[in-house]
Amino acid sequence: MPGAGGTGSTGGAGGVGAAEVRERARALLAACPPRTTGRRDFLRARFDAGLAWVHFPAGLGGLDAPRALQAVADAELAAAGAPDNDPRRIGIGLGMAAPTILAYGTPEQRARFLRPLWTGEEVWCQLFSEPGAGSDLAGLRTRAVRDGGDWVVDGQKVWTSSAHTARWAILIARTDPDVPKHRGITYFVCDMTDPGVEVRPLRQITGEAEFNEVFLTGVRIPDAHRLGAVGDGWRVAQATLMNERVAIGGGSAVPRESGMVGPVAATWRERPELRTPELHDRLLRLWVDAEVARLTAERVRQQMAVGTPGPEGSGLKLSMARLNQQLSGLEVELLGEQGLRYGDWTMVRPGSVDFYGRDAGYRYLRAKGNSIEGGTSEILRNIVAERVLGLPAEPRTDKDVPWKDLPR
Amino acid sequence: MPGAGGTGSTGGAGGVGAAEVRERARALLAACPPRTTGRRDFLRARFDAGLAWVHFPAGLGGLDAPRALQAVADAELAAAGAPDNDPRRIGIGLGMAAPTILAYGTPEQRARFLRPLWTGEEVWCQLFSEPGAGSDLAGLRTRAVRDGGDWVVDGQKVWTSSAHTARWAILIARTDPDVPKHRGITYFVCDMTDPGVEVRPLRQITGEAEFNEVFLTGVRIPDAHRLGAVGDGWRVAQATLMNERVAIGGGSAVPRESGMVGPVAATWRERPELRTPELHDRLLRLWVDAEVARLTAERVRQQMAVGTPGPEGSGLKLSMARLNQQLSGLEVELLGEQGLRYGDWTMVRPGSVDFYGRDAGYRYLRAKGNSIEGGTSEILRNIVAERVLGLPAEPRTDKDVPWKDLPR
Amino acid sequence: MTTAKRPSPAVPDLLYSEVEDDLRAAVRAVLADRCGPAAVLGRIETAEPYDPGLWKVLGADLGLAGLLVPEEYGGQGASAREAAVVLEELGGAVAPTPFLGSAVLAASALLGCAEAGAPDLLGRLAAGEVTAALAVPLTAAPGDAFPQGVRADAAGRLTGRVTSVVDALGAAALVVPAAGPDGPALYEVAADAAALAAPVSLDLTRPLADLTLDGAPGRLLAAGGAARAALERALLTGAGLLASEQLGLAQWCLDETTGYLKQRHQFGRVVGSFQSLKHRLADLWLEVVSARAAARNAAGALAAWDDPAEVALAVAVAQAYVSPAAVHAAEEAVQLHGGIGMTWEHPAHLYLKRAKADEIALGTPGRHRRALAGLVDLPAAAG
Amino acid sequence: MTTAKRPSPAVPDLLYSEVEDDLRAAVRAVLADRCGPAAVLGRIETAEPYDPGLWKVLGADLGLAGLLVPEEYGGQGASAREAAVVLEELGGAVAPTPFLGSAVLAASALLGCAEAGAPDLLGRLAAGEVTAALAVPLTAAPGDAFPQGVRADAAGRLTGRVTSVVDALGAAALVVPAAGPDGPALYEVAADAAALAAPVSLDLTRPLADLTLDGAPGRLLAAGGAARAALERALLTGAGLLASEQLGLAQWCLDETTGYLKQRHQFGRVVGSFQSLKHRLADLWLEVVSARAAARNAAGALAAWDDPAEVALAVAVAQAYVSPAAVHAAEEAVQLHGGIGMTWEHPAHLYLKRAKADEIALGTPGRHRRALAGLVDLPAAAG
Repeated sequence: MPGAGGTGSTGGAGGVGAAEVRERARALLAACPPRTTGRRDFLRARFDAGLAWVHFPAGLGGLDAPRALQAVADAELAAAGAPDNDPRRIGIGLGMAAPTILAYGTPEQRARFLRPLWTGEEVWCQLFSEPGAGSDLAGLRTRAVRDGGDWVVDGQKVWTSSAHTARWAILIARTDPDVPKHRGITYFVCDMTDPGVEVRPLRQITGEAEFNEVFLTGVRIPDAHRLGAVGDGWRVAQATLMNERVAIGGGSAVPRESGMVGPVAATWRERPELRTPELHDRLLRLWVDAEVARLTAERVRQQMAVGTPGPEGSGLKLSMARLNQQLSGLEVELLGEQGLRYGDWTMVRPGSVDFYGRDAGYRYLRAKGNSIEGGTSEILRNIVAERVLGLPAEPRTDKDVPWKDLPR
Repeated sequence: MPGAGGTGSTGGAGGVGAAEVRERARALLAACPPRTTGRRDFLRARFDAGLAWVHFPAGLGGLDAPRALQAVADAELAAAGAPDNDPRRIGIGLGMAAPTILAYGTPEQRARFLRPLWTGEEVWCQLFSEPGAGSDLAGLRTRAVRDGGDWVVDGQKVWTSSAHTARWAILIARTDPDVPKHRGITYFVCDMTDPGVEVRPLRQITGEAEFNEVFLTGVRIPDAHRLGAVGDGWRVAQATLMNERVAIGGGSAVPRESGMVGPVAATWRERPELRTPELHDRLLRLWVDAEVARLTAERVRQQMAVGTPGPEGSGLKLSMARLNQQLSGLEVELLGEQGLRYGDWTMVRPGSVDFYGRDAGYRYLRAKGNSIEGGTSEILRNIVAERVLGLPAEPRTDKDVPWKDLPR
Repeated sequence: MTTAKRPSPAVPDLLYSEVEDDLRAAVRAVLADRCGPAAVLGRIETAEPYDPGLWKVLGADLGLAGLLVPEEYGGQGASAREAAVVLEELGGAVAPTPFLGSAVLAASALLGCAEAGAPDLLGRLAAGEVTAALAVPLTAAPGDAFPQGVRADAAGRLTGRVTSVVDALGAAALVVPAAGPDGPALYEVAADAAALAAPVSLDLTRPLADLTLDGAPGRLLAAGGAARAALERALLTGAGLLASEQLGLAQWCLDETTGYLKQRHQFGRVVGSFQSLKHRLADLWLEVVSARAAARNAAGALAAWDDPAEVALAVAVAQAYVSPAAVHAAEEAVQLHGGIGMTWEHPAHLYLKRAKADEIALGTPGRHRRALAGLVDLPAAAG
Repeated sequence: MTTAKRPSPAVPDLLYSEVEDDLRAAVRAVLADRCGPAAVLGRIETAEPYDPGLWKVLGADLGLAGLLVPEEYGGQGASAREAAVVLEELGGAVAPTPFLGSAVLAASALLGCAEAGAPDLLGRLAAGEVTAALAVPLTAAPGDAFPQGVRADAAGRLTGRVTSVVDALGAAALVVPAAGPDGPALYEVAADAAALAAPVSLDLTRPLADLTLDGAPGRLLAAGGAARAALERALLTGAGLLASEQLGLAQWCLDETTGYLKQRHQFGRVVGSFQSLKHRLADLWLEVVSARAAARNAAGALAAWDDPAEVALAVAVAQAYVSPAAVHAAEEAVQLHGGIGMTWEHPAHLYLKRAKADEIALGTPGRHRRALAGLVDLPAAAG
C-alpha cells in the first residue's frame, strides 16, 4: 500500500539521518523562535521545513526520512517550547485522512489539503458509517450521482466525531448500485460547509454527544475532490481503516495499573469499608487480567520494535474492551450506594473521550462502546479466526450479487 | 407422530380408568403370585395383562389407557413385591426402540419384538452415530445395498452402549447415495448375532468403556426387518431421537443438593481445612446455579403436570452439562492434593454411568461427555435459537445436494 | 464433622394462575397505552419523577397501590405472587412508578406494624390517595443490622439523615427506622417534615432522595423486636420481589434483541442468522428461563411465609441468580443492538441503567450469596 | 488512607532469542521423534514412569538435566528463560520426563545450598547420571510455611512422610525439607533409604510418589534462613516455569483443535467455518497469546532475579492467569473434538489431565491471587 505508512520501518530512500533532522529543527527554531512567532505561523513553517511528518515526501511536510526519526524532531522542538498541532483534536485528519490523501490523492489534492490539515487550520472528519451499514460498511446506501463535473450526494452518515467542527470530510458513497457492493463505492473529499450538509449531535447513553449524525441532501462535490478511481472507493477506504486499526492497536509501554484498573484499585485501597471477600477475588482476577493485557501489549510493542510484528496486536482491542467493561462494572458494584448515582446527565459535547475525568457510572456506560466502535468484538473475532487461525469464512451470499438486489 | 408417546397427556380413547388398571394388577398378582412365580414368567404375564406400558395398544403390553395410569400399575405391583424389568438395563429398548416399533413397525414386527424387549429377554442397542456423522447424523456413510430379499450392510457405528449384550439393534443406513442425504436413509432392525457384526469396546477418558464401536461387514438384514419405507429412515429416526430427548430432559422432582453439587458441598462441610475465600464464592455461585436448575426442572415438571409443556425443557440438558462440568472441576481443585489422584484406570465395562460411586476425578472426566452425548451443547443452542427464539437457520448447502457429492 | 444440610421442602407452584395472567394483561395494557419507551424517555429529564396520571390508573384504578394490603385495611389482599407479576410488567417497561417503594417496601413495613397507628396510613396508601416511602437506602439488604442513622428522642422527634431512598420524592409519608429511646423503632413522619434532596441517579427511571430530619415529629409505629421484624420482612419482600422486576427487565431485553436481530441485515443476511449471536441469545434465553423459576420460587415462598429460613433462602437464591442475569441481558441488548444501542434515543440504556442499579439495590448478588452461606451451612473459610 | 501501589519496573524482554529458538528446535525434534502421542499413550499404563531413552537424549545429550546448573558445577549455566522454552515443548508433548522435578525443582533447591555438599549431587544431576526429587507435595506453593512433616534428629536421621512428590520414582536422591534440631533444614537422602509408594495419578504422564522416611540417613545441605530461602526459590522457580509448561500445553490444544476443525466436515461444511466455533477459538487464541506474555514475563523475572517481590509478583500473575487458561484450552479441545475427544485413543485426555493437575500443582490460581493481594497492596476484606 504505497505511502500508507502503516509500519514503523518504512521511510524514504533519501538517506536523511538523525543529524540532519536535528539540524533542520534547530534551523527552524532559529528562523522562527517560538517565543516570538505566532502558533499558526510556527506550525506552517514547521510543515514547510519538512518536520511535520518526516516520513512524508519533501514538499508535503516531510523529508522522505525514516518514520522513526519523527521522534527526534518532536523532542528537539518540544525542548525548545515550540507549540504542537494538538494532535488529539485533529486525530482523524492526521491518522486517517492524511495517509489516504498521500496514497491516493492527486498532486493538486495533496498540495491543497495536507498543510492546513497538519497545522490544524482545517479539521477533518470521517463520513463512513451509516445506520444500516455498521459492521457491513460496504453495504452503505449513501448515493453519489454524477452530474456534469460534480457528484450529487444524498444519504445519512452516523458516528461522526468532529463533524460539527470539521471543514472537510472523507466520505464514501455508492456510485453504482448495479454491481456487487464492494465494487460500486467511490471515495470523496466532502466540503462540510456545503449547504446540503446538516450536522446533528448524536447523544449517547452517557448523556453526552461525542459524535454526530450527518445528513447529506443534494451535496455537490466536484469530481476534482474524488480520491482514487470511480468504483475503487472500497480499496481506498481499506487503507484509511488500516490506519485506524494501527492507531487503536498500537501505543507505547504503559505503567502497571494504567487504564480502568487504576480507579477501582484506588477505591479498594482508600475505602476498606467497601471490601468484601467476593469482590476481593473478582478484583484480583481482573487485576491479573489487566496486568497480563499490559504485558501482552508490551510484547507486541517489543515485536514491533525489532521489526517482527506478530498477529497478537489483533487481540488487544478485544482484551481491552472486555477488561474496561468488567472493571467498570465491578467498580460500580464496589461503590454500592455511591454507584447508584451519576455525575451529570447534561448533554455536553466533549472533544474526546475521558475515562478518568468522570465517575464510575460514566466509565461503566462509556465502556460499553468499546466493543462496538472501531470494529465490533464480533467482527474482530471473525478476523482473528480467519486471518490468524486460518479458519474458513462462512458461506457468503453478498459478494457477487448486485448491491441493489441484496436483502435489507 | 402417531404413537410415539412423547407427551404425558396422550393416551388411548379406550376410556380405561385407574380403577380398571388397579383391578387388572390385582388379578395379575392373584394369578401369578410374585413369591411363587419366576421372574421371567411374571414379566411375560404382566405384559400379556396389558400392564407393561398401559398406553400401548391392547395385545402389545398395553390397555390403550392414558399414560399417566402407568404409575397406578407400577405402584400396585411394586407394593406386592413383584419384580420389575430392570429398566436401566434395557433403557434403549424401552425408550427408543419400542416407541419406534410401535409407530412404524408392521403388525408382525410389533408382535415379534415388543414382548421380549419389554421383559428384558432381548436387549436392544442403537446403531446410529458414526465416526464421521455425529452432530450431522444424516451424513452417515454406512451402506445398505439390496440383494434379493435381504439388505447387505457395511459400515462402522460408534458410541453404542449395550452393543456387547444386545440381541437386536435399531440401525440406520444409507440406501441411496444419489439423493440428498436426508432422503437416502432407511431404518432397520439388525440382528446383533449376525456373523458380520463385530463389537469392540470403546475406551473413554475415564479409563472405562461404557460404549462400543460396532463394525458391520456384509451383515445381511431381511427386508422384513426394515422399519418404515425405503428412504424414509430419517423421519423414523427423528421419532426415536425425540424419545431420547424426552427421556434425557424429563425426570421428576428432586431434592435440593441432588446431583454434582452434593459431593462438593459435603466435602466443604466435612473438611474445613480445604476452605478458601475464593473457593467459597465459587461454590456458592454454583450452589445457586444448581438450586436454580433444580427449580427450573421443577417448573418444567409442573408445566407437564398441567398439560402445558413449554420450551423450557430444551434448556435443561444445557444447564446440567455446564453445571456438572463446573462443579466437578471445582471439586477436584478443592480437594487439592487428593485431586491429583485417581481411583483406578483399569478398563472396566460398567452397565451404566455412576457419577457418585467413584471419585472426583472420575466425575470431572466423565462430565466432559455431558455436553457431547445425546446432542452437543452447540447443537442444542442451535435448536433453542431456531425453534424457541425463531431465529433463522444459517445458510445450508447440504440439503439439496446428492449425498455422494457432499464435501467430506 | 459432617453437618446436615437443610431438608428440602416442597417447591411452591412456579406457574402463573389465571388470576395472575389477567392481572398481567391489565397492567400490560395500561403500560402499553401510557408508558411506551418514548413516553419514558420524554419524562426522565423532567422535574416530575413519575407520571401521576399513570400511577393513578395503576395504583388507584387497578388497585396496585394496595395490592399487598389486606382487605380489612382497604387493600386488595393479594399475595407476593401477584405483586411479582406486576413487577415483571413494570420491569419490562422500566416504568417510573412508586410501586416498589410505596406498595411493596413501605406497605410491607406498615403491615408489620398493623397494631399501631399504621392502619390509617395503610388505608390511604391502599386507596392510592398517597404514597409512602421506607426511609432506608436502596442498598439496604435483608439481614443488615437495624439502621442507626436516625435517632428519636422520648418525645418522638427524629433527627438524622438517610440517603438514597427510593420513591420518597412525591411521597406523603415516610416510614423511618430510627434508634429510639428504647432501641429500634419505626416511626411515621410526614414527608414535609423532612428536607429532601434529589441526587442525580444512575437509573434515570427511579429517582432517589436524600432525607434530612431535624427534630421532625414522628408517630411511633413499632418498637423493639416488632420494629426489627417489620423492617426485615419489608426488606425480604422487597428483595424477593425485585427479582421479578429484574426478570421482566431481562425478558424485555431478550425479546427486543431477538426481534431486532431478526430484522437487521448485514452482509446480505439477517443478523440473527449468525451462529455466534444465535448461541449467545440461546444462552441468554436459558438464563431468563432459569431466572423465572428462581423469581417465582421467591414469590411463592414470600406468599406462603411458612419457614422464615426458607423464605430467606428463596430470596437469597433469587437475588443471587436474577440480579446478574438481568445485568447480563441488558448488556447483551446494548451490545447486540450495535451502535443504536449506545444512543440516548433507543431505550436500551434505560434497561441497562435500571439493571445495574437493581443489582446494587436491596443487596448485591455477593451479599446474598454470603447470606446463603449461613442458611445452607456452607461456611466461609476460617481466618 | 491511600497507600501507594508498587512502582512499575521495566518489563523484561518477552520475545525469544535465537539461542532459545535453537534450543526449542532441538527439543522439538527429539520429542517428535521419540515422544509422539502414540508413544506417550503406549507408556502410561506400564511400570516405567518415563522413557529412559528419551530422557538420556534430552537430559544428558542435550544437556537439559543441568540446564539451570552453572557451568562450574558441570551444568549448562542457562537461565530460567531457556528452561521455560524447554517446558513449553515438554508441555506441548505432555512428555513424561523428570525435567520439572529434577532439573527445575531439585536443581533450584540444590543451587540454594551450593556452599554445602550440594555441588556433588548437582554435578551428577547436571551430567544426567542421576535424577533427584524435591520432597514436597506437588501442591506446595511459594510462600507456604516451611514443611514440618519430616523431622530430623541431631544425627541427621530423618523420619516422616511426604506425599505426592513429583519425579521421585526413578530418582536416585531426594532433597528433603525437614524440621531439624535447629529449625528448618534441607537434607540430601538417598532414594533407596526411603520407602516409596506410587498412588494412581490423575495426570497419567506425571507419576507421583508417597515417601516414608524412618530414620533415613540424611546429609545436611542447608539450615535456617538458607534452607528457607533455597526452598522458597525452588518453589518460585517451579511455579513460574510451570506456566511455560502450561502455555505449551495450551498452544498444543489450540493448534490441534484448530487443525481438526479445518478438516472435519458436518452439514456439508468444514466445521471450523461455523461462527460460534470460530469465535471460541479466537477467544482461546487470545488467551494463549496473553498466557505467553505472562509466562515469558515470569521467566524473565526469574532469570533476572532483581527484586524478589517483583519475581514473586510475576510468578503469581503467571500462575493465576496461565493455569486456568491451560485448563480452558484442554477442556475446549475435548469438547470441540466431539466424541473422539472423549476416547482413550485420542491424546486430548492426556492434556486435559495434565492441565487439571497442573492447575493444582505449585499453588492453585486462587492461592496465587491471594499471594498477589499482599504483593500489590489489595488487601482482603477485614473479618
